[in-house]
Amino acid sequence: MSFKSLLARHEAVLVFVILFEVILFQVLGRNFLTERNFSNVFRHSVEIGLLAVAMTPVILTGGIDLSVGSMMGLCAVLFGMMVNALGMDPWVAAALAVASGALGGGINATLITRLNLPPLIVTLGTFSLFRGLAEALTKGAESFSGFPASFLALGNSTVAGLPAQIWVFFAVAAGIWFLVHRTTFGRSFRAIGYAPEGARYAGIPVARNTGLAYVIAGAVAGLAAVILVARLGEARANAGIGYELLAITAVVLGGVSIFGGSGTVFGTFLGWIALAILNNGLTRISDFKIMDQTVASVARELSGLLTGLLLLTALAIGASIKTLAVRRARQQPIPLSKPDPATP
Amino acid sequence: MKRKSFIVSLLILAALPLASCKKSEPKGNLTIALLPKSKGNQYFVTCEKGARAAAAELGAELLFDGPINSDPAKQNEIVENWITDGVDVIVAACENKDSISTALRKAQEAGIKVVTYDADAQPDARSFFVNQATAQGIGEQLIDTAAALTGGEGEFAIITGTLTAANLNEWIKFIKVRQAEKYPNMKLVDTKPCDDQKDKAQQEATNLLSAHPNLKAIIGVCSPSVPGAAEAIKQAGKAGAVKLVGLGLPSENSAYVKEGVTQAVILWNVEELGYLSVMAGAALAKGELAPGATEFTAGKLGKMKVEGDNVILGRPFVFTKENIDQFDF
Amino acid sequence: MKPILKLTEIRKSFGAVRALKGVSFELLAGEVHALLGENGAGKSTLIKVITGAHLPDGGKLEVAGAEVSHLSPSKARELGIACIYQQPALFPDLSVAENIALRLKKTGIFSRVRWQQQRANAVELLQRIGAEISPDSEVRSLSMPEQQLVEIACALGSGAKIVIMDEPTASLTQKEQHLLFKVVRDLRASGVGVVYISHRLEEIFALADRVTVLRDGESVGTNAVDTLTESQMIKLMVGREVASIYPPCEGAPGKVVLSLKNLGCAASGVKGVTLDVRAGEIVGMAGLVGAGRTELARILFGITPADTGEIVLDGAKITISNPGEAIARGIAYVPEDRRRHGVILEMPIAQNMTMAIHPKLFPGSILRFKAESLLAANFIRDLGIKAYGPEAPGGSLSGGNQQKVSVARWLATEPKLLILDEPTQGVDVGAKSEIHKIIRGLAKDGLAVLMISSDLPEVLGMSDRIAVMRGGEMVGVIDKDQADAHSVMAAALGTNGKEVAI
Amino acid sequence: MPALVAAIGIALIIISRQIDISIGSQFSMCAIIAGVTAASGLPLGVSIIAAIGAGAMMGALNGVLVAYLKLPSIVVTLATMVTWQEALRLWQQGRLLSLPDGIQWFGLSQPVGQTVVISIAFILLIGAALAMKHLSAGRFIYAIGTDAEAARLAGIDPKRTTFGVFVLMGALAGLAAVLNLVQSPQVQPNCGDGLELKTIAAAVVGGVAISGGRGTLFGVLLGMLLLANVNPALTHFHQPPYWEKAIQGLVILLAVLADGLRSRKNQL
Repeated sequence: MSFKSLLARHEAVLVFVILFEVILFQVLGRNFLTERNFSNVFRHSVEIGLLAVAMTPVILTGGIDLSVGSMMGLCAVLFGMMVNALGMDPWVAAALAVASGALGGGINATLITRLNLPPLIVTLGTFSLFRGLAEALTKGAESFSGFPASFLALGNSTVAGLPAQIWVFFAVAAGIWFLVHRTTFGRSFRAIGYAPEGARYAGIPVARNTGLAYVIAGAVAGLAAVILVARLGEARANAGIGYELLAITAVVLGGVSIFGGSGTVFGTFLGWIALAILNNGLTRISDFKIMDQTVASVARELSGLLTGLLLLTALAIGASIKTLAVRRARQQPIPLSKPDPATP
Repeated sequence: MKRKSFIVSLLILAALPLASCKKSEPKGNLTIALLPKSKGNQYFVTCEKGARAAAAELGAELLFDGPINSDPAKQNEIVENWITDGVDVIVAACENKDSISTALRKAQEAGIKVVTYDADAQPDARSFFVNQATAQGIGEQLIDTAAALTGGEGEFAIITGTLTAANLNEWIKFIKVRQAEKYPNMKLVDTKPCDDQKDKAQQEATNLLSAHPNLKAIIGVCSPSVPGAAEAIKQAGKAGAVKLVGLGLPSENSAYVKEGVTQAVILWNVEELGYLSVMAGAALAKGELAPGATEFTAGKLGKMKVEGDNVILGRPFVFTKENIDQFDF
Repeated sequence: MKPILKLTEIRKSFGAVRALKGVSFELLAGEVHALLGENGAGKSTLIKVITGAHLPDGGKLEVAGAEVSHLSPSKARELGIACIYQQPALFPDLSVAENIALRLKKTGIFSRVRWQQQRANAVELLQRIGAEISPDSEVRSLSMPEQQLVEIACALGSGAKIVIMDEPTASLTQKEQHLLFKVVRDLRASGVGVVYISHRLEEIFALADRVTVLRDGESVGTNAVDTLTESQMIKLMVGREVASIYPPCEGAPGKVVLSLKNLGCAASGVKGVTLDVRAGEIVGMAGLVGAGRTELARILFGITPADTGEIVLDGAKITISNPGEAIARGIAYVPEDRRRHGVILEMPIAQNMTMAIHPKLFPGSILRFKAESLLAANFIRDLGIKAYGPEAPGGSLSGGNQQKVSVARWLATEPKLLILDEPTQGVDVGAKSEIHKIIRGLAKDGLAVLMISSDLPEVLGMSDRIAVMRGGEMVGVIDKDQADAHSVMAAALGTNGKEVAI
Repeated sequence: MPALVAAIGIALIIISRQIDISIGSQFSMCAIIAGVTAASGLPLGVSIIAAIGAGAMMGALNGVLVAYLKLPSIVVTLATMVTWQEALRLWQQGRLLSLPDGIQWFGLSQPVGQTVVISIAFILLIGAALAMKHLSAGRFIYAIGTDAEAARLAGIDPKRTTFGVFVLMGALAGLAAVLNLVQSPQVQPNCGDGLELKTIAAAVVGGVAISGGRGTLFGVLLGMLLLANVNPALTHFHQPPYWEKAIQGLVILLAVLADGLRSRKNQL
């Protein structure tokens, strides 16, 4: 069995999970499969979807970015200041917000690739730093609103039957899909994730390409901030709190290995859809009770709980497939991934 | 294999909206949706209690849902889900004024009646605001009570929820305005956030007490901050020396009030607020309450005053050692 | 006399690689039993089976007459088996005394660490082997030979009945070697069984009582050392006449492709290297492990850039500061550690082959799958790579085929200079001679080849000239017709010793 | 003080080259379990045992998944963090739980109770520091954090050791929750929020290498003191509080930067 068919199977499983969710919620819930609710599912989760697809290259390189949620807060505040305090055109400000996101990603990239610091701790630091800057810039309290309707349309209007921002998502997802699966950058992300030293010996510019993944993650976080502001009509320092964890969850659920190397953007996409439907679908079930409350009224807690359990299950299944593969290796050629004991 | 699954899943996703069939729900009575600022908060749980009583009297179905963390996008999401559900009335307490208004306007466009309570939205995003007390009223009541306890002089500090909470900031603003006007001898030395965590409020209060030895009073403007600050004052042995007033539920504070650590807890009758808000929403839907009205009948509360587009609950209530036992919320 | 350790028909595979195909071996108390074999013959795997680091797929393992199944490292230790690994398996962050203590008697989780006693113990052990190392220094700060001495102290102190030494002298200086020999003799005298692995036949004659020779994962016989001559031993190991199997060199070398003048890099300990490599010529690089050969290759490939001297490529003076630059200038490097650096095991071989030519094969950074699989299919055919197709993951191939994939990656860059680092390490005999043919074919086509190898027959058989390094310096370049095992080893060791590296 | 107890656990986790971001949820869960058992009239001892036991069990789940199924600890603990957090919300709906009399300060007077809490924390810290230095178990933790394969060859069982560290972490989170619980007469289900960040940051600032194998508990104490004082310092110097997070982030980055530069020097 090749690696690819395993992955394909993971994606097939996700499609099945999504189908199961859809049927379950349609049967048990009210107004689940309606056009309006269908739009809601995407409109409300598009920011997380953006973060998740942008996180995919980072995780493929074997890294992680915990700072994207905080980055959204900082970019939202910067955007609000540029429009309200400086009187900038919102579209120019949006472009600058994306650029600031890329810059913030650049800070992560520099610390991680040039100084060889562990991504987990670097982005934990910038997680605090970016949110802290957003709060300091607004003294914690100020918020920005009163954006022109033409800008708010990005978050609230419908284009060709779908929420406007979903088209932005499709464009970004297609771009990242192309990057990961159709360019040498994507190829190098995998190589770096599997064997950073091996990639270096093959002449791949490891530092530059790894850095690129973080810069993209930062820029997309900036874009997600702009879309969130357009949807809410308000820019505040608390935008995107906790989104990094949801995005990572979607990526891991989508079958991307947290060790780096294997995984697809399409998998992330499916992981995100599965989460988004779960999140929304539970709020539709108001005829069934759990612990004396209707499911709908505890939907948020329940979907969080189920997400956690789903993630644990996905991990455990992934681990047992690996064990099976190892067992099968006795009879069949299967990639060995066990590195030799460290050589000094 | 891979390509196949890709195509299959795309087809399924594309089929989702096509397959949509509108379920017709048997709808005899009103469906009223009540949105708290946050679900886990005892204050809103008490509101819900009053609201349930009102819904039961009206024979209406009550939905209660709200955010569980400080993600500002969550309230919008919930409102939009309710629009999908086709509820009749949304009764909302607004965390972020501007962003929630975006969603509430959509609800109005969809023919849903909107009433706000506790914290208002933009005026064009709702028909009425059930005013438990204006921001000004709350702010003034807090500073007035504190001033009465300290004799109108000395240093005081504020402990708030999060630095980004809009209504708390509004109240703090009015505290500052009133203090500048009426109590020039008082001095606000610091404002600290407790992230809605009681334990953090306790730490912050401890820090404040040691950083400002001349502190005369602490004002807590969010409900976890009051018992937190009370415990800090008690442990520092400054009960009575540093006065504590704040917004909070009597039940969470009664022990401290009786011990004399907390001098006064200020709150309106929260249960009645929930009750009145649901009643106002139902009246609006039935056409019993229309713009321009000056009063309406709210079930067991009887006739309630309407000023402009505000339904008035009444002045906030001050709970002290003497009366706190009479309340069970 | 009953053997204290007996292995019968031990088998072990890694994926498609059959490392041990049924090895039998026995060790008596109070003997030094040498284990001999070429690189990749299965010695290291066999040791790991004895120490419990690898579970065998089949066969029987008996210790002191009792069969042991599911041996783990901790169980092995309880049974009195200790091992000195070729690469020290020490904890760099811990002190010497602690490292020794961790490897000694197994302690309960909640037993106290007696620092005083631990230190005294370490001092005593280090004294016994005559090592001048402070027990309090962190292992991180020790040199390679010093770490090896700590390993030896560990094995000595464990009170083991079976001690395995895997090329313990590889990085030792002569003085330390003598210390080691004394330790081995002491152990034997006290009734311990020693399994001794070395490439240096002289050591085996000096120390061992019996010798077992492994070839391609099978044991080809156990003999008393004094019944064998040096050449008989070599014959057993190689299974063929040395030098007869190497492809002959043809044609005269062309112009100088690479010229190094006084090249050095302080960080990696290479200094003052001067060397020319011509087109169509294979220059063999001999020397002991740690002599600076791989380090020199890493300098030329821009991994640890040079800080002194100059590199002249095709007549132009150049600097190389990263691998990308080296590739662009036509330098290719097939690294020594195939599994970590040479081939990415999880990725398909086609992707492995094109990894170094992304800018060339994929203009505009956009992947062209057809071009890629065409290129891969060509290499699979030309180099005779055994795999089910370009999509097979690198890890599913045997060692020799992995090495061919690694070579293919670098041939794809169409280099002027090809550096090969231990090209046939861990490769079975058949694949080995195929790789030799490929290398010679490349040289014939005008490529300049620099081949680092610790396999002396290979160096002697393949090279047109042999450059010898010692202690980071180039100590001599010997022409093919003047080179023999003795002259090369003498240069590598800096003595007139009779040691032979195989 | 309670955070210090949790930081001991997180330091051990990081030294063994793992990470646990679920400790905030574990802490909250244990606090509420202790609170609920106490409120139902069971003796305080039972509550304490229940909290520590629950913590150890939650730690054991992490431990099984990480050590025996070889899953990455960051993802495992991310999943358990979300799971416990939401389960707690589902159960408690964020209510502020009032504790019966006799729980606060273990039923002792405030000064005595405070002394007891502080003593427990410091005794634990000193005990753990001594154990890390003088018990084999402590040395095993350093060994598996430095090089798990070398540890295996030296006869240490990395799986069992890793599992044990996670169980210990859970138990310490439970104990920390109890120490926090007794400091006030009420308990809130969000009391552990942000604890993971606080303790990981303290460990990193205190010189525990995130790559495992290096660090001391004394350093963790210093890191904890440093970070815990950012906020009071802002208060004392009458600075606005909204710089707190930014300063904390900078301190973490500087600490990891210093560590990175130091190990870079060591390599040369």
